Amino acid sequence: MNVAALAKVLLTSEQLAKRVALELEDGWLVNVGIGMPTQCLPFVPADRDVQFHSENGIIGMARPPKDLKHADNDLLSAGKGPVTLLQGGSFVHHADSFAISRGGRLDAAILGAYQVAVNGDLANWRLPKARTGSVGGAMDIAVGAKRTFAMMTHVTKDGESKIVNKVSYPMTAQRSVTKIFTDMAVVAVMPEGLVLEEYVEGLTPADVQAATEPKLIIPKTVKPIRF
Amino acid sequence: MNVAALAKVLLTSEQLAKRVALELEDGWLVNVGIGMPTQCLPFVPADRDVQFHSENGIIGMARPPKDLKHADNDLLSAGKGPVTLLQGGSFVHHADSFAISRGGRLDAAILGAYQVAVNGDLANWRLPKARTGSVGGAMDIAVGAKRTFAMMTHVTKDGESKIVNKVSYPMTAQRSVTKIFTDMAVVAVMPEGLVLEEYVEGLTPADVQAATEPKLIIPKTVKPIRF
Amino acid sequence: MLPEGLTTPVTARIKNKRAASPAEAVADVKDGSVVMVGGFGRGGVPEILIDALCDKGVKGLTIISNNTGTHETGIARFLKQGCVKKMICSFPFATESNVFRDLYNAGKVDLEVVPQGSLAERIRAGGAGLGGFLTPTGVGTELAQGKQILTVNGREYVLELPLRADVAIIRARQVDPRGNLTYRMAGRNFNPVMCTAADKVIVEAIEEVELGSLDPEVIITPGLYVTRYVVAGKYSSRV
Amino acid sequence: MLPEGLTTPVTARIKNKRAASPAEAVADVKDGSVVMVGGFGRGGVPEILIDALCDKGVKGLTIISNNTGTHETGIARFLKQGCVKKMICSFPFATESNVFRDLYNAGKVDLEVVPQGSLAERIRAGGAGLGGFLTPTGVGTELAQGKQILTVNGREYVLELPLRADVAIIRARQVDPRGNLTYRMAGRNFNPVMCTAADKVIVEAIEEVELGSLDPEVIITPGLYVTRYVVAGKYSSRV
Repeated sequence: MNVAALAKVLLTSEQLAKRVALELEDGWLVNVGIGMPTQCLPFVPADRDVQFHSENGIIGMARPPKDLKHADNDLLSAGKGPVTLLQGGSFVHHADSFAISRGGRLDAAILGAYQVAVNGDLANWRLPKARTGSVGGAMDIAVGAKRTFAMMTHVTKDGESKIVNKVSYPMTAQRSVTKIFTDMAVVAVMPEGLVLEEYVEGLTPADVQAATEPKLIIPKTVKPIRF
Repeated sequence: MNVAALAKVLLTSEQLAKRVALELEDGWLVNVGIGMPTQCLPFVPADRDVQFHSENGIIGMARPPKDLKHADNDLLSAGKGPVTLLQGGSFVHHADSFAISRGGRLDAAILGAYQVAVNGDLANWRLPKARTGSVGGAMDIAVGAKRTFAMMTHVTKDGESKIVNKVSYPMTAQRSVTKIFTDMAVVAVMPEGLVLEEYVEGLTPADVQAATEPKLIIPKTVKPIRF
Repeated sequence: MLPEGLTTPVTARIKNKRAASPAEAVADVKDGSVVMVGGFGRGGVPEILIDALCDKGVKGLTIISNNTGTHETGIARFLKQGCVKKMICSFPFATESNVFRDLYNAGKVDLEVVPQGSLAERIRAGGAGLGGFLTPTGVGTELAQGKQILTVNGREYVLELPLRADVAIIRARQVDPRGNLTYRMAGRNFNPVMCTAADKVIVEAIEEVELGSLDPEVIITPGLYVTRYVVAGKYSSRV
Repeated sequence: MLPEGLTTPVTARIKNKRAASPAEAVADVKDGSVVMVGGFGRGGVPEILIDALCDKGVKGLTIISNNTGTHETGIARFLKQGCVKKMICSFPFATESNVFRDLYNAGKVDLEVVPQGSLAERIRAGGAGLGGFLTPTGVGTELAQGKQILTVNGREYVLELPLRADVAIIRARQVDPRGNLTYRMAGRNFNPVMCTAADKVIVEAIEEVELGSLDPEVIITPGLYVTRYVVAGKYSSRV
């Protein structure tokens, strides 16, 4: 498939956000990382009670203020955008905020990624050529959440698979990713290997495999992505 | 001096509490241990602003309620007696309460003692013959306070010195006591040794030395205890 | 309360954490559980939940709590009913802890004594997902025996390990439907840290309030830690 | 507020912690100090005290703070004025951190990157008198290089050491004459833990209230940690 044709079938970042949001279950507490993950908030189905945790001590982070004149520097997301507080939410200081994530209280964390390996290793905090990077809360959150969802494009701009046999980018957290959501597929990280659960319409499971470095397990239950 | 004559000159526990209270300086935060130390509270001179910390998370612990019908199970001292809160006081949970003591924020702690050694070693938490004991917060407080004041009778019921060359009772905290207040004397624990600062009227410095196992340094400035 | 325009209302139905009775609240606590019990002396003790657990007749508990009960109340009730295999606490032998003293002297209950600050911090470490911490408390004492000693910047520290529990029973002042909690004066004590360190957190609160009626700034324990609660006012006036 | 009969009035004169001006508040901060600066992004940043320190012209600071400033404000002001020798932070290169990026690329400032949770916990450990703690964060990453790895119950942990500072500058909401503090929404962030871990704690509060007017249950930072304060309302409306 040529690049132009491929671009037409891949999920937009909004579609990807919708798909990830569908994965969040009623009653969950979820941390959303900076960037793409934040886009998931508005797409949680209205009948599900999902609370968002922001590393800067917000429990019950919600959508931006409807009137932006109410935006407040003391109520920003981790990505520094204005947000509101869900009724019944609360605030904690930074040490208590990270006690929540390291302590295993996050049902899920949604994080951007540069690379995810077959064993769940996550690389998302700095580019290999940079001298250093901005780690933020990624390491603490990936290591502590019950489920870590990686949310990313399937391949790099150069067409290289971001799902890899072994991460070559600097490590964020070992064996932490449980599911990978890309513009091409949903892939579960299982003890037996990577299981292709869903693929974008317009592609075949074989197309997804062709864009993916490690061998995928393709079960009979594999299906098109819905959102 | 015979026992009856001695009993007449020794400080009562109230007099001892008065003397220790005089040692507390304006602006200090002070932890008081269970038992005798609690008696110091009412004797702080009225013109000094001294705040008391209680290990159970009270900052600004004050005298018992004037009307005991207001006594409340949720406002008790470490020794479980009813207290009040000084205006401007606050409450913290137990981990934060001990962060205050270990973190060096207590200007002084007043603790009961079985034995204090020349080097400031403190034994106050269990008797040697007991299988175990009630340590409470003594170890954390003695190790963290800027100054640890031991408050005790000078000798045991059997007449043995509680100020010793080396503690034989189970250790509470090494090199922690900075000053010893007894019914007979005030003794500073200094790098050069134990310095007799004050002695009770009716005794001589030599009498105090006779009741004390280690050699005391007796400076020219030694004086009778006032309170 | 928050400034105008900064609150988003809840639209989804939220899970009901309120149990119908203390008996229902503790129904799934198993024999042999490790149970953290809030309170210090008589302050902030979850008496109603203790009673409910006793009535249920649970056995073989390991109890983590600062004290061992006051005469016949509090943890002494557990002890008297023979529910307890082991106590982990800082102050087992208060004058009023006669029930524990008798059982211990008769060899009928095990005991681990932990310095109070290390007890609180071990519970916090358990809740915070830490593998342990280095404390100056206890160095050179028998309570450091068998524990690793590490030297950092020339000072010796005891490596203390985290404590976690299967269940924590907690006494709070206010609770809202999320399980957000406030406490009452020194009744706060171990309760907030224990909420963070147990798989299941069961709360008795003096008062239940509506969602959104607690100022977000004054919530001490966020509801995410709370599994279920009962309202104590209905069952007892003990405060 | 407390129930009837449980408050004792203050009779002694209490020390005045209020500084006459931001300049006076920071007058004794020395060149070469380690300075913790509260705030996360633009929230809860002590802008007035940062400005006062810049105006004083202090040099050679080591700054501990989560970020490196927003365009020309916050810590970027320190950086631009050449006050900073080294940054210890978790997120140095936000889009809006252009001032830091340029200085770092020019080799004019040192940098230690610490995972955000470990940064907060190292500050807490510094305040709590601990010698360090074991965290699973960073195991197998370059941010654990040079740090001791300990295995506890079969799991690997990084030994992280405490952080302390000579001075912390803090942004609060309310302050009373004791220095008791409340915070404003997510402006809380690092401020309360930093209050515990510095020898000198200098606060700018939006509002000053009378002694006894803060409910003891809602005070987040007890005044014992606070050295002195200024009232921000008088100097700026930035919130």
